[in-house]
Amino acid sequence: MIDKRVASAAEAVAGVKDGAVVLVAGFGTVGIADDLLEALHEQGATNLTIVHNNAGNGDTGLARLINSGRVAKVICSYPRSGDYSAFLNAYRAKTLELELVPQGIISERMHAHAAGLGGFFSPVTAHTKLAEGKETREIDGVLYVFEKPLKGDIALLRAKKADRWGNLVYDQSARNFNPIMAMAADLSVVQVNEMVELGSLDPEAVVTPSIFIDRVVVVGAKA
Amino acid sequence: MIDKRVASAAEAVAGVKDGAVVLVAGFGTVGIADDLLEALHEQGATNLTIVHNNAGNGDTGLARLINSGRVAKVICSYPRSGDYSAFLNAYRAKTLELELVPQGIISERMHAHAAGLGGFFSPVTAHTKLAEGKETREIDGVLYVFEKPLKGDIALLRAKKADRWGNLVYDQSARNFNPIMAMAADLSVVQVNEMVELGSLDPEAVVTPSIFIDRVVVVGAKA
Amino acid sequence: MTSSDKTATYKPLNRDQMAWRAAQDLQEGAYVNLGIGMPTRAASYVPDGREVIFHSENGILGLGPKPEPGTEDENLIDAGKNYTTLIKGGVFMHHADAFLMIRGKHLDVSLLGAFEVSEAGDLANWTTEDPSFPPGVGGAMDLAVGAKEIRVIMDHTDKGGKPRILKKCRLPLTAPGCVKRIYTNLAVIDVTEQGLFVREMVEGMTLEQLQALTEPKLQLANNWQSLTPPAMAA
Amino acid sequence: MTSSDKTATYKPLNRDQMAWRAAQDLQEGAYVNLGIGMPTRAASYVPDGREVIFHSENGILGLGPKPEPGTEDENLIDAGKNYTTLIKGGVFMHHADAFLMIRGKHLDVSLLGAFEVSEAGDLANWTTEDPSFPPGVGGAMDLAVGAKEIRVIMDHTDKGGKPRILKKCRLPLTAPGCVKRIYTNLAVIDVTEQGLFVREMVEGMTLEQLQALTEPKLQLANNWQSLTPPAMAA
Repeated sequence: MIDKRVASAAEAVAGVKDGAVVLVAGFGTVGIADDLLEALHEQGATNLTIVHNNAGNGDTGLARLINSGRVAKVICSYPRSGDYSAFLNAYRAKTLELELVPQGIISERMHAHAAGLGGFFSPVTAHTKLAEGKETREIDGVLYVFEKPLKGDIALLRAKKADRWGNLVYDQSARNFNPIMAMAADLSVVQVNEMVELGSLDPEAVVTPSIFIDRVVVVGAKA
Repeated sequence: MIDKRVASAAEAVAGVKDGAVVLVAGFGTVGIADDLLEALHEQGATNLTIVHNNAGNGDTGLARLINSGRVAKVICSYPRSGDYSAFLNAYRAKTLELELVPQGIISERMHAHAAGLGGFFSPVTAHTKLAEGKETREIDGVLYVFEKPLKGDIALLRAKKADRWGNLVYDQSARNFNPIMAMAADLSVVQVNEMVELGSLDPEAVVTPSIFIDRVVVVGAKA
Repeated sequence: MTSSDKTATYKPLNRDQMAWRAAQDLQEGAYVNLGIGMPTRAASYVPDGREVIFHSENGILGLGPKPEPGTEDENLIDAGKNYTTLIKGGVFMHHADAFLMIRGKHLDVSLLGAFEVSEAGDLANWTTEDPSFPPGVGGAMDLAVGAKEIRVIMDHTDKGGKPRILKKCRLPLTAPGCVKRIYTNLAVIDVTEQGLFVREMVEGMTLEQLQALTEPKLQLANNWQSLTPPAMAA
Repeated sequence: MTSSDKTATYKPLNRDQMAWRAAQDLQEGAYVNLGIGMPTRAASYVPDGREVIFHSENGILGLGPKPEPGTEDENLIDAGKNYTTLIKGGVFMHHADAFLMIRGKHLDVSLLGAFEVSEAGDLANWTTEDPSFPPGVGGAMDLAVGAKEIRVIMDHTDKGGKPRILKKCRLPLTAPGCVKRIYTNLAVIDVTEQGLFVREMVEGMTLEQLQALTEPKLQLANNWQSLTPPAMAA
């Protein structure tokens, strides 16, 4: 019987290697797998590349990983959100590299990897500083910038409900990057509030089909 | 008050011009907007390019348009499905052009247009006859083929339910190409079995958000 | 008073009045993304009876007003990371689909804040190049290329009174040639291939006065009007 | 009897036995796409107690068995356009997402029919180049490049007894170098960088006999076995 449940957040993040690319879903403080991030801190992998919309908040989760010197690079669209002092200190100390990518391009690059594509031409960033050094091409009179697919070694996800196969549904705007990151990592692990019986999720309304999910851990609702 | 309902299938397809690119959703005989296709036949536009997975069946819908000499070109993955004699006759008489595109590439090319991209590199068709004359590129040791976005002037869609804004849900495998074609046309029109009150569709389970839909006509359930 | 009276006096709009003015141009049935900050205020001033559907880059189509105190839902926030609500007919989608809507010209209007706009419609709104802070772009570049029409709402001048409508932008571009209409605290200006046309100016202002606060040449539209929003607390 | 006995007699598998053999290799928890035709039959022969999740290119993950007569649902068909069912845990998705699963290496196995396979694992299964009919490719090329492992199920020879496992394919390719395992009515053969290895042959067959029906050189795997499916009506 397929059962992707694991007993703890520690088990969910087991095996992450030094140098791994970690996709961290969430927007602001919503839809972030806080418990998996804490477990990753305990797990000890270092020299990580983090893909996330922002760059950590306060001294928990991603910010804690940065403060502990475990993050070599952040790929994000907007580091300056909330209390981003952890990032700012490391950025100023030059112990951390920033790759700034527009928000829609981060998600489309992950979508491209998920879909098995080799890259795509996007109109975003054309004629701007962020396109410097990138291949461009004029197509039907519009300038496009070549964007490469982006993949993770692991994705840290948060959903509302899962079944034992790993089918997922989300809670309102906590969906955000979760479904895209779920598709774009070699290993996709999710913390959920609730496990439900196989067959109890509406087959027309599952947002992340089980094929994308490897491990599920129940951690209860956000306080 | 936004109300995308129109009174008839004729009104739904009004304005299609000669030479239009028409996206026709459906797979086999499932999820096809039969009434809109018949209305398009009545409407009279000719020299059409049809994008569809197959190439018509029997002498209704797309097959009828072909038999009436209204189709100049078919972009499809698999013309040989069901009773495709309408297509076969026109193909042999060379009155109709065929662009054969793998099934997943048809849908991804429409997705690329929907997402505002200029094109993408796909591993499908590399080293085959279908890549002849196309740009190729080796990326990380794999050969990819450049594929252009594909857009429609109009998309003919079929869904289960709509609200007055045009939010849509589908019925099982009748979903197929409908959500993708809805996003990829300048004008997206849908025939539905049922109109429901605004707010009665689950916001977590709407498959096609209203932004993609222009006209809705109720034609009742398939016999 | 005529438009060439150099001594006329006028009163700039406050931020709510600017948002009000931008909101008047949002049509029934329009799908609209409002940028973070002042653009977000426009949602409150859509004329009664008009259905306008607001999009949020974090995966919401059908954004509603702020929740009543005590009814906030921690999983329902807008692009500015403030609590929000969903109106009837609203739906949720994932980030790639939210940006497909932006990038693929599905939105009718994107109303953005700006640091600078050029007479060619170039937009600069993502970085001031402050070397002591990391840059952030967020969804600004996606929004600037994606919607069917890009409009900007901003103060006419910087805090020192210097023009922010320029011959060429000095700050790094968000996107070139994208802005079609500019709402400022002094005027409504259209960016056209024939140059900048003043559609509206605040009561009592002259074209000369407005020109003095604007770097590129302004032309007065034939059918220009007075910009007269209702009184509003700033 | 040894593998070099030239006079041995053997009995080829029938189509259900071939499907049975392919099904034995589908592991618990595997996500599998079955091509139209013979591959589809494999779904019926997954060993009891093993959960294998079948994918259909028209937007189904969790395809079930054929419906009982009278319970068919007109909106629930498989890639072969036959009525089907959904098992518990199954879900629907649109075509682009169904092919994202295919193209993006999310499926564990794609089990395909074939006209020809080369010793390099080249696959030809989309066109016989019959000039009197239009070509059709369907999802064949997407499936041939997409899954983590591509396996083929086909008769060992054509109706005239000529090999279909060839040094080079004669028909146009679906994809080069993609096939890893071939199930025929005579043998199970692995495609490796060191050449073709026979893992199993039907009872009574010799390598010489199999080689005579196969164009490229075959090698017998050290741990080769007899291919002995249960008796099944053809």
